[in-house]
Amino acid sequence: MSASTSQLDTVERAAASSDTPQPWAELGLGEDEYARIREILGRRPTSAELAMYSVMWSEHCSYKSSKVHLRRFGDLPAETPLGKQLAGIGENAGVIDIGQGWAVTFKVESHNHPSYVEPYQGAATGVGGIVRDIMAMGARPIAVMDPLRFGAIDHPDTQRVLPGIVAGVGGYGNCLGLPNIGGEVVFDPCYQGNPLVNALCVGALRHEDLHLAKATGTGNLVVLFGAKTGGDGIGGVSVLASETFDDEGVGKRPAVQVGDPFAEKVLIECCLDLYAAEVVEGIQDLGGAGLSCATSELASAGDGGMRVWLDRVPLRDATLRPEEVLMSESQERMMAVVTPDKLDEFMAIADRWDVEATVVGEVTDGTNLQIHWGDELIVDVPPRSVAHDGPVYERPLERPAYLDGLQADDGARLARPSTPEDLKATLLQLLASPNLCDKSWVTDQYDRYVRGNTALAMPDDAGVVRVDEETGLGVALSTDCNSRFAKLDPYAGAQLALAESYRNVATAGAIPLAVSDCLNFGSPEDPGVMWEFSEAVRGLYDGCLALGIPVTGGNVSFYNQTGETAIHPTPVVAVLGVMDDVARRTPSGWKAPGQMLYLLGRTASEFGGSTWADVVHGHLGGLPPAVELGLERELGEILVNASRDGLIDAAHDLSDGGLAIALAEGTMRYGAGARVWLDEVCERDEIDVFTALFSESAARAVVAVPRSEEVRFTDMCSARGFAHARIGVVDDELDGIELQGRFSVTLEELRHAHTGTLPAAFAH
Amino acid sequence: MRIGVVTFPGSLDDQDALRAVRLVGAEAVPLWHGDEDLRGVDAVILPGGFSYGDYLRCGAIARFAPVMGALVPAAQGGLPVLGICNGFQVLCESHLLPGALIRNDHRKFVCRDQVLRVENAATAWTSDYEQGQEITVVLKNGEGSYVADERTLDALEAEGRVAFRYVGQNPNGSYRDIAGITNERGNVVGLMPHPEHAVEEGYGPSVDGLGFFTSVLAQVVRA
Amino acid sequence: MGNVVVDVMLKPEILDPQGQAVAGALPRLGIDQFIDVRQGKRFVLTVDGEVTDEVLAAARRAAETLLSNPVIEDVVSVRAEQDVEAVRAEQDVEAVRAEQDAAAAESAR
Amino acid sequence: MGNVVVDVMLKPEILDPQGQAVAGALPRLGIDQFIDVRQGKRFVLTVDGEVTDEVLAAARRAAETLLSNPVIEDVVSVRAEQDVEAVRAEQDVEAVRAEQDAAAAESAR
Ligand SMILES: Nc1ncnc2c1ncn2[C@@H]1O[C@H](COP(=O)(O)OP(=O)(O)O)[C@@H](O)[C@H]1O
Ligand SMILES: [Mg+2]
Repeated sequence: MSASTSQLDTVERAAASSDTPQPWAELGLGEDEYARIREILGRRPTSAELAMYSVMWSEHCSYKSSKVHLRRFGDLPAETPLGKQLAGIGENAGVIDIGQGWAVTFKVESHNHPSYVEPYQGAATGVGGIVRDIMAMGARPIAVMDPLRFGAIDHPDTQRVLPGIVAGVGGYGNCLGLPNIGGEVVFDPCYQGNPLVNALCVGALRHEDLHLAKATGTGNLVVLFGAKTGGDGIGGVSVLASETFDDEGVGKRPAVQVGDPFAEKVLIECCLDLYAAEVVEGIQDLGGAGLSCATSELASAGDGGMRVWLDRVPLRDATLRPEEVLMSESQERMMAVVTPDKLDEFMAIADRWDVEATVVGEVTDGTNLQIHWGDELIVDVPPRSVAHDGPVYERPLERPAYLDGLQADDGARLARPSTPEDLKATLLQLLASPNLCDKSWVTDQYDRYVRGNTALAMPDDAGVVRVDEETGLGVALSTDCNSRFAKLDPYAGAQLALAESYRNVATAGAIPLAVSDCLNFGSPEDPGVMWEFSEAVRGLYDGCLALGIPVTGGNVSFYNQTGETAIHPTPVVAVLGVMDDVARRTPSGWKAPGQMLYLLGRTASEFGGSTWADVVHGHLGGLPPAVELGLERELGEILVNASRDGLIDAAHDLSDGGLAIALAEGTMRYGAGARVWLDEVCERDEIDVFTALFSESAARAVVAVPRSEEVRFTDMCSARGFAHARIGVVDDELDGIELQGRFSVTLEELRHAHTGTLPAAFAH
Repeated sequence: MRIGVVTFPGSLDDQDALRAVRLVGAEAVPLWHGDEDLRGVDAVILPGGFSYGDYLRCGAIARFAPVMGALVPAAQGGLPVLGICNGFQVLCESHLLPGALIRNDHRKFVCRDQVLRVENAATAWTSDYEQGQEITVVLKNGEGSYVADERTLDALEAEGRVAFRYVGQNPNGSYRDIAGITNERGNVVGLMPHPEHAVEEGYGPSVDGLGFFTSVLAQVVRA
Repeated sequence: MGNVVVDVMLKPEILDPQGQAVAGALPRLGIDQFIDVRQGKRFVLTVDGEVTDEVLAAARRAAETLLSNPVIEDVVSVRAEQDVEAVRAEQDVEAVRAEQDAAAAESAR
Repeated sequence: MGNVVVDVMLKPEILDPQGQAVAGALPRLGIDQFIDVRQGKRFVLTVDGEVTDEVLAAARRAAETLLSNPVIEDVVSVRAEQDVEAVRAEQDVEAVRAEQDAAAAESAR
């Protein structure tokens, strides 16, 4: 190895030079944290150890501000409506049983900041990272989703980042051969300078293929495989190098990681062949904090120690220092624990896929993680202290003072449309608004068909993919969050996100089973933000308890703010559901003439945080719609049972924009028109037509019922005492929607309003 | 009846092509890019995907894979070969078909349900369609714009070798709305859209793609 | 270590959407001098040693077989980087001319 | 009409999957001299007139803002095509040298 050992900060040297000043503050460590490291080690850390602790104890890796709150999720019953979780929070991703010997694993993660700096690569590597998490559970990744948030549609920042982010999500996922089955595109000025790029991956596995990230078995080998290690994403540790490096060398280290989806595709196939050959004891992906994280987590979760020969790591850039090799976030790498007798077979499989694999360490019977560089020992630490026993903070919380004023400003004064013409104009205005408009300019850049198992994707309510080709067993997924609701009330906002996602999955006909989340917030050092965070977690916890589904994993992204201003709290919630046969899934639009449209649920005048208030009046205030999870659960059961028993042919949940938007989308989906009457509903719920059309009350859906099943369907609703009202009939002779006694709107008018917005904003 | 599907590193729709072959009752035979061996199959499909990442030009590197050493002479000798999307690009790079595929004129990847007109229902892969029949299959690619010089285009038209044309708006800037072409003999066919994504009720826009696979079945049985 | 530079451009008669997109975007940045833009590829091939004639011949073979598709592309040039470097240092036409003169004077000595 | 050539390459420390793919494929063609390949972009900007200093300045501005992404790429050079042409005609190092000598002799006259 070319490294001149004279400059190396070895364990021996650290022990002998306790007073040497170290750049802990520049590395983001607090004084007490540095002191704690010294106490753990009984000496000062070496540069490499300092680098490791600093990144593993960072907010991103250690969850030090969120841990006390997230612990709640661990108190939820570790059971889904179908049975025990096979792996939960704390693993790379949660794993749940979906029956017939199959399991699925899914998780959402954020890649917000990198995507702001370099939109294409930031988004691409965001997809790459979450896919490796899923692979690390022993699963084959089967689909991805991408909840995205941007600033105002016409803001220059949005113009800069959106095309790159969308191209990056597509560029990586398409090349990986993973269908993109859904996501979100939301615009709000609060995300200017801080777009959110969340990425979800779902994978499928047989129960016996479950793999965990732990290094056990003394003498077992630690194999690094995949791409070579370069200087990617190690900007932060350059302060360490600056002691030993000339400034030029340091400046050359890129903070941006570039993804190679082809390398990852090959890595996926290679991993699956390795699992099938049963040559892997433990496996871990390399993501944030690279080798530091992978080695310490594997060792920490195991029962012994680990020895690593860092200088054996294949490098793309020979000038990297050991600390940098430890810290590098080069993409498309995995680490496996392999028994010596299976190494040859392991290597042969890697070779077949042209994947470079190198033994870089071994499991020992010691207690420490020991990392060598040539003949020198440069890291000697208890792995738990790095990976799992990081600092935990109880950050101060304070309900923001502005909230009372915000909630009091309930929008009652906002002028409401009353004439038929105004109602129609409002409908078209909302349909064309950036958050409700057709998203196909984005989603057409994603392959939704690859692998041939996609049963539903955009623009339907949930993505649905087949898992088992023999039986049609499959899963449905949706991600949702209305951050305007969360801004008004983070507790209710998180529950509304959960409720919407749950409802979307049930609308497709799947039984909701489990939750993953991505909690995007401002700075945890701001007590107001921290309060929002704790409220959102509390809301999610209570919500999951009420719905009887566990949180199986997720991700926290803090520091999403520009200057002092934080984004709206954005707890993105993903719900996964299961279907015995996805061929039975319920689409979100109607086709068959004569089918009756039913509105399920009751409507109240709820316009706090609504799309109408936003689009028409630029107003945010009041309280979000009331959440009643008991009702959501009943609605879910009705939708799932009706789908299973063939009582409905289409279903669309009601959310942003209310009934008016659901009717318009259901009509535009296949072009079959609908005749609609709302007088009975207005009378029953004591509301006006405007409220019936645009209120955003929760726990509602509209369904299309074949005439022959009408009695059975209404009996089912009545038996449960669930509000249902016949509001229309599908009529394919009719052009668009006729709202009786009010207005008619043609398909062309609807489509024109709906489809023009994104192309006008981005197609140049 | 054995139909082979080649897997290159980075192939994505190989499983889908194998499934389509099974659905029409043929034996699906996986072929490996590194083997100079066609395992005695009666027809070969080069599937969609991003072989070798498609980094240089789509299909450019796959063209030099060992399996192509066996495939090219076999195709020249009359073996039915279908190139779908990336497979079409490989066929053009290998000069089994004329022309080339370049970046879409709008410079974006596009995935959508696409109507095609079958312009030549006499090839090994289209005989189960009617001349002029319109079918709906899946289009998904970033570099699907078919280009060739005028002389080649005129020759293709004159010889009836334009096998498929896009109906409605041209999705990618392909010259003369060309979606797929065939060689003189009609055994080698390449197209950008994906018939293998339209073979099962519920998992694609239609089942219009089945005709490709039933056609070749009939062809080989006849032969 | 030496480098060979291979330049490949789309044939003039082939549509170049990327170049067109650049051409369309430049005026929006207030750069309106350019009436056309074409985008091509530049490869830098590195050898562990000098750029000999054999190396250049190998690069030319790579350029013709793999790096370009003759149906749509032209290999514009294949040359040793040092020759490119001679030009690269220059920042504009004037400077290049001056340098050439100087070089000429030098080699005439 | 005049052309300006802008060469853009990924920064050396940034992963270049495209170049790697080429590097991996060359040996399969029996071309095994090259230990590394990097792939970049080459833009040809056309002006309706001469390549003046202002045109070069505009091209340089285009290169820095639109044609390259400074986070991951370097603008390797921006120059008038005639200067490139001077080199392009050459097919190998020897020929370039001879030409340079000739040019030198010429300009020394
Ligand atoms: N970024 C995205 N990626 C993939 N699909 C998306 C994206 N944004 C929106 N979609 C899809 O477009 C459709 C409409 O989105 P949205 O209106 O947010 O749905 P909903 O209100 O039912 O949650 C859904 O099918 C959704 O999954
Ligand atoms: Mg929905």
